[in-house]
Amino acid sequence: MMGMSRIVKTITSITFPLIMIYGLYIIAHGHLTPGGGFQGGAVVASGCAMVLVAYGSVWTMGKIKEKNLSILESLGAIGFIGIAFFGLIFGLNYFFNNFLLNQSNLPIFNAIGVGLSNINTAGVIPLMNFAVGLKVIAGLFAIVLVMAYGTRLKGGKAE
Amino acid sequence: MNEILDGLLTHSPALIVAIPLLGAFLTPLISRVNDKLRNIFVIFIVALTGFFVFLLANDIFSNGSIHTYVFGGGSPLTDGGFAIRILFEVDGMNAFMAIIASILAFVGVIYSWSFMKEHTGQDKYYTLILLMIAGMFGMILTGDMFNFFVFLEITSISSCALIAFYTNKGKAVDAGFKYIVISAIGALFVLFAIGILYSQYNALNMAVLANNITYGFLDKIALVLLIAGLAMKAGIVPMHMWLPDAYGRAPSSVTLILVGATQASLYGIFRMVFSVYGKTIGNINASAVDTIMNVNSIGWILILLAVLTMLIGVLMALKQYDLKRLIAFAALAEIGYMLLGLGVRLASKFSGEFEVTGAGSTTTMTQVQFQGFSSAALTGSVFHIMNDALDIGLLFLVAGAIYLATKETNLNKLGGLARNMKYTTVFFLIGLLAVSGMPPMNGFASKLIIYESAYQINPIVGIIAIVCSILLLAVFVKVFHSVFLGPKIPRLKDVKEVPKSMLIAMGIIALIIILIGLFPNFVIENIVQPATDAIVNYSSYIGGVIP
Amino acid sequence: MIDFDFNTFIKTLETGLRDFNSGLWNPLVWGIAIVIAFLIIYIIRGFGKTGHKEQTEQTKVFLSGNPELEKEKMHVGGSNVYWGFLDSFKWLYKVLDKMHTGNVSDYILWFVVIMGILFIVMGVL
Amino acid sequence: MIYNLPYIAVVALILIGLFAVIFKRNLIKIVIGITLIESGVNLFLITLAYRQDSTAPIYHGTGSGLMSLPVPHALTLTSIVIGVAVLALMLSLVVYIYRHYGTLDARKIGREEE
Repeated sequence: MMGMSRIVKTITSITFPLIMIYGLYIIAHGHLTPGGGFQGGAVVASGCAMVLVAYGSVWTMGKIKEKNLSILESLGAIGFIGIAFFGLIFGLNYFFNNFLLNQSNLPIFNAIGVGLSNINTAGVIPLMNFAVGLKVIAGLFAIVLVMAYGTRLKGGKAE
Repeated sequence: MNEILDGLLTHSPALIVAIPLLGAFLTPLISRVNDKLRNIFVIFIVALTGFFVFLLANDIFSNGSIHTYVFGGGSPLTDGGFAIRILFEVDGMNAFMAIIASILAFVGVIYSWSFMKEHTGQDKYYTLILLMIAGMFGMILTGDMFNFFVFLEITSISSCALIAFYTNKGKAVDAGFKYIVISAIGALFVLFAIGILYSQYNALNMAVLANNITYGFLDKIALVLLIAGLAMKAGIVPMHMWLPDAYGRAPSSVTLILVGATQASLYGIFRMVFSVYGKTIGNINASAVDTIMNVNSIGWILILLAVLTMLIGVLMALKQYDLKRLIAFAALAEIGYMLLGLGVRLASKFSGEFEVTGAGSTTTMTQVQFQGFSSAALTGSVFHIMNDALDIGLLFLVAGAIYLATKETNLNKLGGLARNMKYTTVFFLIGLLAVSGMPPMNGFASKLIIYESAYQINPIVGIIAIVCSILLLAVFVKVFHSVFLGPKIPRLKDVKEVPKSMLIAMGIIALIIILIGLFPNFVIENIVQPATDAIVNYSSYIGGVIP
Repeated sequence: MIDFDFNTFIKTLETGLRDFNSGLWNPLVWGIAIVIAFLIIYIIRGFGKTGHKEQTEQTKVFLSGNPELEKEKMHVGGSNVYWGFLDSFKWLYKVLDKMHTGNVSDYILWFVVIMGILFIVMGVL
Repeated sequence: MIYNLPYIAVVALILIGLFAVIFKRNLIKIVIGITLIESGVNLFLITLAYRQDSTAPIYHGTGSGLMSLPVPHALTLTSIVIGVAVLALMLSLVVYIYRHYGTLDARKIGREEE
């Protein structure tokens, strides 16, 4: 897939940061408002997909390798499972235990629901949202990138 | 030391799923370091999972307890009896299935070491294998309907990607596509049924559902959707056509674990029928008279499907000339035996006049009961799940070994391998005897119970079961003759025995087969009978969550 | 731990005592019987005469007077083993082959058919 | 009648999806059929959550009163995520199939003798 015209590329460059911010906002506020890791991640990944369409898969593949994306994806998943394991390890609790809630060691995390603008109000849930968001961004973008790169046109014929 | 063990035991239901999941995501990172390290890591992860499975199973089978693990801690029920949390509920049947799954997973990973040595993309292969194992354990251990669906999908997505692992072969990709279409639709209908149940009882927890279920009109629809969707995933005729494609085209180590995944779907049917709908189907109070007709007709339909599964599986296997496809059809026939036990159990419910000895006086009253032989049928069926997984698994491993040694699975082009591959020949012989129900192998022990109980409900069904077993023997004698016997084919003169890790993997399964075959009663009394009692006893399953 | 009692360990699947009055099955007895059978076969085999002359009529393959083929061509391939069975059940295999179209749409069609049958049997429709 | 409309839509979506899967030859259309079934099931779950005159279940910023049930929303979300994974897998397999056989006709793939 080759890149598109200059108009498209310019508009993409302007809107790409806005989409990023919006997606990250949805990830960060997942526990307070509708949304969360997957939805925000999907928004960010669609922004990345827009860059892919505008600049072409060959250019994008030159900028970011699919291998690095899968490492990021693994890191996101490990973060999620790791937080779940921490719930098991700290304080003899249970798997997936919200161990940051109602405790005194890390006081910034222990309150619940004290306002719409505070994102540290649900224990581990925002952290899990970040992990899921990382995984979804990397995973979805890797899928789109690999598919676009694998089916790119070469001399008018699918390779 | 004991405290640590107790702590691990408490958390083992979650750890059994969580450890392979963590391992799956760590594998791509570790494989950047070293291939050998990654293989050792994967084997270690699976062995650790197996350790937790045996820890849990040992406790359950020796104490007869039910382990309930609530994710996030706390009580599964709110004050109003409203079920909110995801939980794993492990009784005898779950533990039994988990033992089978852990054996298959362990052997499959050991086998992969040499079998996959020359392929690229091994880090993805191991990641998917571990994901598939995690999904399989999740399906087996979960006590939550929606969680069951999620793990069903995890298993089918990862196994589909593994079936299409040989992407340079068109047929493998085709088989993978068929499998994902089948499993997506089957799982969606299961989800639809879960939605119907949720709409009525406001609960996703299996035990809470089982406590509240009334068997109304919508419940019947949900039961049909559950049975049909899971039966398609389990490969029951006539929804079996994906099975030979998928089993035949996948790498052998994957097929071994895929057998476990298929049986997890079969376990799903058992769990739905006997636990979630236990108050209707397992009920033997006088109030259950109205539903006998309905239960019997499901039972007879299942018997019919089972007989068809056996017959078509065996007849098609007789005709195949591709080794793995042939074994896949034989696996299909074996699934029929397990379904037969389930069908016999359901079809044998009846009501009649019984003399009840009360306090000092004997009165005659109408009661609902299961025929005596039906519990034996269920025992045989559950026992056969284990035997089938081992037998068919061993045969697939041998087929993979033959493929690795000769790069050929076509029976017409093979011959005389017994001279060069002695151990493989012995393992195939063991698998052959076991799968066709020859004494003294394990297949005979379970099949004998199924024959006898099926004969009790209808002689024709029992006879067909025996004939199918004989035909299975014929099928594998043909394979043995055309692959291992005969003169050396010139092209295969320099064939070597397969590497050690594959021999070890096959040896483990062969050893278990012989041990079970020699001491079937030990296995039945200590593992199979508790599992059968657990699945029949729906009230104790409910009691695991609702005190 | 699981109770280990040697008697229950040895006592095997005695179906005659279980739920049906039909026979007894003991794998250990069976195994001993197999070993004895092999011993008898081995003894009988020992009676055979060992003295024969190589490269004479005595070691030649006799195929009803037909000339002997090469060793490689004598092997019966997998497709030919049950030729008679397959040929006499041709009508059945025609039906079975028609069923297995290898087409994913037909798989789903069978699923819908089975679902319909189950609906009818359950009395929903 | 008007309250049953979502359920009628659910059944219609599932039936259309099944029709596409069973009677269409093109693999892409089969994939579309599966996603139609999936959206039917998702619509069913979402419909279950709705109570009359209820608002969205957000922790802050809503008045007191009836909220719709959040559990089916979570279920639907999970189901959508799974659906995305299945869709991606199916499409990449379709890409491979097209590369091998040069066709997307379901009746012409996987037929070659090995």
